[in-house]
Amino acid sequence: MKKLLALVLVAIMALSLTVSASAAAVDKKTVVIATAQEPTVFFCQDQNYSSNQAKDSPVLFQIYECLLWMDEQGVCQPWLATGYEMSEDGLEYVFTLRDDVYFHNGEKMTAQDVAFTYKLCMEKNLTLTRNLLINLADVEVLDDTHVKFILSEPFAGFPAETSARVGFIINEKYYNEVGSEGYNNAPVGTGPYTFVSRVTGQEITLKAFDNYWGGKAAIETVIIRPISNIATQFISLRTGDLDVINSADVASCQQLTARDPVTWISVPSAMRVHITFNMRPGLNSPLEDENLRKAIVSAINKDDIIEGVLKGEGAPLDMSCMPAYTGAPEAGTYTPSLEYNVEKAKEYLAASNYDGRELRIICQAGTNYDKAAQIIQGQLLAVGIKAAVVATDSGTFTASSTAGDFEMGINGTSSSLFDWSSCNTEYRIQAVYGPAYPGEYAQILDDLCAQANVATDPAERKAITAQIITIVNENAFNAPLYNSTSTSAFNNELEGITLNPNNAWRVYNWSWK
Amino acid sequence: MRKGREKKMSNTASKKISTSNRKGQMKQVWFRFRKNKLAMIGLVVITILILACLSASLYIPYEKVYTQSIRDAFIPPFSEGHIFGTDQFGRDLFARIMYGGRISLFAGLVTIGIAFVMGIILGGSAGFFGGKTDTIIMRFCDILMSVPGILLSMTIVAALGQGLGKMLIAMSVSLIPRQARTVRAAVLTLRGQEFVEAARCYGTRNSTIIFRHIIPNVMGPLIIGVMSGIGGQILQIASLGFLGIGIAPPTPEWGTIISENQSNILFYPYLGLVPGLFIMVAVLSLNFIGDGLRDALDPKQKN
Amino acid sequence: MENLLEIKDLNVIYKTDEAIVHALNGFTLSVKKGETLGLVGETGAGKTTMCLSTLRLLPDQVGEVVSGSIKYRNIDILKASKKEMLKLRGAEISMIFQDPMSGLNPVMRVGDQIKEVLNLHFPDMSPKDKDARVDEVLTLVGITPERKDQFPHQFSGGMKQRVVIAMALVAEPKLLLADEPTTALDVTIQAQILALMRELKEKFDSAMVLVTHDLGIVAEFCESVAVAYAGEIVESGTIEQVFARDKNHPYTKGLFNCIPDLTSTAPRLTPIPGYMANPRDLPKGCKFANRCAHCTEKCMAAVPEMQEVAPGHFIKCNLFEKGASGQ
Amino acid sequence: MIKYTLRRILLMIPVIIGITFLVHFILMISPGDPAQMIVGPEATLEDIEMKRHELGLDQPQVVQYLKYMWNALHGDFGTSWFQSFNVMTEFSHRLPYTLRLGFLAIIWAVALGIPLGVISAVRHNTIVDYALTVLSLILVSAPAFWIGMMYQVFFSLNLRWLPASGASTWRHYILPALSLGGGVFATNCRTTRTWLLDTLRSDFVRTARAKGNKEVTVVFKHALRNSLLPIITQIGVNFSIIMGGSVITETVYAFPGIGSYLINAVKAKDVPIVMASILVVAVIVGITNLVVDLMYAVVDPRVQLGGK
Repeated sequence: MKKLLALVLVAIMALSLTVSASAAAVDKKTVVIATAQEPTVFFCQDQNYSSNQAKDSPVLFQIYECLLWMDEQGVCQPWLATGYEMSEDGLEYVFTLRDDVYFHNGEKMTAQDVAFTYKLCMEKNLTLTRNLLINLADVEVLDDTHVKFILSEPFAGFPAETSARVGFIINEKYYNEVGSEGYNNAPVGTGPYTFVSRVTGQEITLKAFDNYWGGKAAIETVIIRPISNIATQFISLRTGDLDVINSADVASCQQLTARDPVTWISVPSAMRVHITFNMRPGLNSPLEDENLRKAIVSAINKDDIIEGVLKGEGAPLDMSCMPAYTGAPEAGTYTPSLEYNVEKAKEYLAASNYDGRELRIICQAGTNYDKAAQIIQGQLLAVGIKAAVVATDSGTFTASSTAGDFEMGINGTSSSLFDWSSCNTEYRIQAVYGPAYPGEYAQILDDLCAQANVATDPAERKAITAQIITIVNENAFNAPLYNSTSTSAFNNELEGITLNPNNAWRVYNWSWK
Repeated sequence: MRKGREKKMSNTASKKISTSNRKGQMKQVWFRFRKNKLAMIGLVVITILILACLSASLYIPYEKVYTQSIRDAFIPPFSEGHIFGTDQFGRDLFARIMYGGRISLFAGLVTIGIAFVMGIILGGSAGFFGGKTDTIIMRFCDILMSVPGILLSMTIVAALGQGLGKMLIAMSVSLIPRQARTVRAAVLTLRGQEFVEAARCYGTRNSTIIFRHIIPNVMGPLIIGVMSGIGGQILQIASLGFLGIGIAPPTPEWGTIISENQSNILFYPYLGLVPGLFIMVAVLSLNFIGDGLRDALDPKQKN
Repeated sequence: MENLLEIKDLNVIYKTDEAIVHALNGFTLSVKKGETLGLVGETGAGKTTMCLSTLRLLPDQVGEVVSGSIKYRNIDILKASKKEMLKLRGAEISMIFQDPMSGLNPVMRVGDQIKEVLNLHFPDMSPKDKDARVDEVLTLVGITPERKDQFPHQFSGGMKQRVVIAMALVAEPKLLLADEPTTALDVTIQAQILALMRELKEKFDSAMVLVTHDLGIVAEFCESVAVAYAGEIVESGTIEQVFARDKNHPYTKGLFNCIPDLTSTAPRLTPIPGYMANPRDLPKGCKFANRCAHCTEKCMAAVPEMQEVAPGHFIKCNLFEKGASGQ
Repeated sequence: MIKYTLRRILLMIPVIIGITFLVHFILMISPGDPAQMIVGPEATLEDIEMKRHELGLDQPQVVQYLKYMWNALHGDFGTSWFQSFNVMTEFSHRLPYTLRLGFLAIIWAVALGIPLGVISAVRHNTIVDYALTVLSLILVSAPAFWIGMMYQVFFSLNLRWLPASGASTWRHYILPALSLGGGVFATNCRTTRTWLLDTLRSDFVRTARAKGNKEVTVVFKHALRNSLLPIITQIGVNFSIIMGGSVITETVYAFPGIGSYLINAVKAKDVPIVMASILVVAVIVGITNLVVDLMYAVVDPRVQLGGK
């Protein structure tokens, strides 16, 4: 009897295996997008729901909209606002809004909603306000279609702030009904897609918003699925279970063959990767020795790192800032960081008092920085500098970088504003652990950064930033590496897929061939 | 005449029998073990593997494990200079697997060693002394066994941070209760037997009873447990490596090699196949040996 | 009275990893209908192997019948089909094993184990009759029927052996092979069990082969006796002929010397010197040669012929050759 | 029976308290300050302090533990530190997936493992036996994630039979269940073979044959029935192996169970999630062990419950 049962079961298993499933027929109405981490937070105005740019933007940019939209080149284009004027003293900006915009719950968007959004953020999300709403003092409603932003000090990069995730316009009436948690669980925005449901760990479903002001979206349903395993992502893409992979792994993209129904694009992102040296006074870290730093910088072959980590898709940087950032110094107005030169590196090393001990390179395990650290370890070994890669989880990485128990740290910093302001934070005297640069340079850099923030005339701002970069590069205070890319792999039946430097994309522009 | 001959013959026979018996007993086990073809294959393969890994520094210079040349990344196996090809940073896969083997096998042995020793101490004392000590130790083992081993070691590694030493502790923690349980069960059955009562009668101290009488008899099931245990440990290190909390890169270890190249395995299957095969072959031969030993040491199994 | 069971010149070997063991070497034996035959011999003489071969239950891949024949009534056991054997076992021939402790299935109720025999061999019997039959046979062996729903571990050794006997006899077999049924029991229980078996034998008029190494039991319960040594029968005949002790095979004589005799004044029993022949490499001639006081060249050379010293009394020893003096 | 079950459940409570305290202790003594991690690098000292207070991290470890367990008793597993949603709602979504996958894996592993174990025991030392031995040892020796990947590449990429990830239709369950149940199938097969071989040699099996039973009845009704005890223990142990294995299989197949959820939480040291998962897993494993013990009495009359 038991043997009979076993045979029957084997037959069923075999039968179910042979059920041939042709690649899921391309359903013209839906697009399935895979992301490495599951988007879980959809309300940026409240500190408790501290949304993270990379993780949550796939959903945020479909259901919400800002006053301005940052295009591929990092230039802000009109979105919910048709335009803006800046006062002479640079302290006031008046935005004119569209008047045909409706929220998902049917309410009409007015200037009152815009003012409420920013005021709520300044009140409830201090961290994001400090980083993304620099110098913003107050917001005034002039009339239904005009709103005035008042700054405490002039800040050239302000317009870009309205395109960041802080600037997603929320509906005041709905917020007063449901509060932060309610808004997060069932968000209401003005975007082309409405939030339908989130099945934890499995998929998030968005539906096209019928009376979207720009006309109903071409693709009816958007499904976002979290798949952390890179191999699984690409298998599902090639079998047709997936249509798009958000921030796809470059190495795998390059292996895709013509036979696969898949293509991929890669756009320079706002992310710049560099090595920070630990020179904090009082920790007598070996990197206080300038020659050792110079030896390290000139021992690093950026092209090899880009080839190893991004398969050649990134661009080397000779300063710890992106040339395309607003306010970044023009080429030639600053001294670039030291070139890759093994002999020079050995000379600097000989001149330094390096005692041969192992320098710790900390980075986050399993990321591209982990790969870069391993390549750099090899390159430093070739010159005679011994280094050990300490790859840890994100928590320990933050803890050790704050506590200062590291010699070198590799990390990438991005800028949602695509503006010099994000580079500023590196050279300011940190609130948490005080000055990061030796001697009087800490104060000089701090002052220069303060000036850069307030300078309204772009040319004047570029001159200040050029000065900062020259000081940093001449003293080799850090080792700029490369500008990373944001990539996306997708079914070649899809068209209209574009990425902006912050890897934000809008399904609204996509359509099936 | 006959009586005399008979007595002499009987006591020489008995002496001959006893000595040959102990040697015979080991020879008997080896004889039955040798008969099991699979177990022999396992023994041969694992010895070759261990020797190859340990002597790796003789035929592969240590730097080859770390030297990178980004240009020749992903060279297919059996190309000149690289028997198993190269990984994503152009490092020679053969060197990494040979040196990696040291850590995988070494870690497997060490964790089993710790668990073996702790198992004997905890299990032995729990089984032998009984009463309060028994309940305390056993309840402690219940607690450790109430959650699957890998969850426990995963939490410990993630909490204490990565590092070979910490990982060895984390992995042996989930193994100690199992070994302690086996030892305790064996000790309980033996404690009741006459030869232990007899030993106690002529005043042997408890510790000698445990170590000279009970432990040798417990060796059988323990050794079987150890053999298959090592296999399990190698798998666990590899799994922790796959989950990203194993041995920190760039140190080579079989499991981490697979998880490092996880995204490339799709297009360069050899990066997943070769280390996977090494893990499987090592664990397979250990299981064969464990199987063979179980049949050899447990006479009842004779067909 | 024709023979119920005829075993002629049976050779059986066990193929173990180390070597080949010759369990039966030219084993000849016959049992008449309703006869109680005692089969005597040391351990390893092949008694159990004989029983297993008769039921064709030798362990597969290990036990093998090399030559010889076993005939039960008109069925040739060695050539019978599987189906025929299934009908035979338990109904025509049934067996009682030595160790009552492990003879019963520990997880099945005692009643069910007995009823299983009925289910197998009397499918058309109604369940009610079957239960009645089980109760009847249980009372017969001295167990109250209420206990039939209990499990083996709730019975003592003696009681378990009674259950095994009930199981063997419930289908009223024609031939009962009892392999040392009372060895594992103490003497008082032994007598009850044997008395019970004799009573049941008469009741069902079944033949019985009682395998034992206790000559006392044979003398008291059996009609005829066969003495086995190293896989063959060295002497067989009626109780009176063999126990008269005037003509016996040297081995039988040695066995008799081992029994304490109330009348004799000898201070010590005289054991048979030496050891049983090693079944792995048996001597060419008479297997008892190395222990026999009257051993001659002839004995060593070839296996002696079976001699009929009296009608029905056979002895396989050269001493009793026609014209030989017999000691 | 009921008295015994109640006693066992009461016995489970100290075990669960023990394991949760152990895990909480380990997580708390680990380096790195959770509050700092949550608030992120740009935060100021007051932000960190405010967060520490909010999460109650400034209280001693034991007090935090007791508070956590007290809330857990009332069904409030707290909110996840990094993803700020209620752990309980997350678990109620994810747990069914893990249990379904676990049961599916165990069912096919048992349904195939035991019969094949019987076959390899009955046909002892033949090619069938060797083949099954080698197959089951390979399944036990190969790392689960490696096998999972191989299935993915072979079944979904090359043959396009089955989807490689997700859990929306029943076909999504096949590959994860196959790779999760592989090791368990092998151990079932091995245990059944070893114990059945043992029972086939015992006397009552010979008695069963002597009664005239057909070989099939002898093997299944008598021999197998008697070796059910160790086989059931093995199934009980299997369940905790499956819970462990689900962490890996769910990561490979992006399966939305508590396994993949737990590994991310452990890496990010999201204490509420890790504590909740350990608690849930400990309860499940505890219950399965209890069920296995209760089945002992059903299977083997010699086992008296309470005499444990």
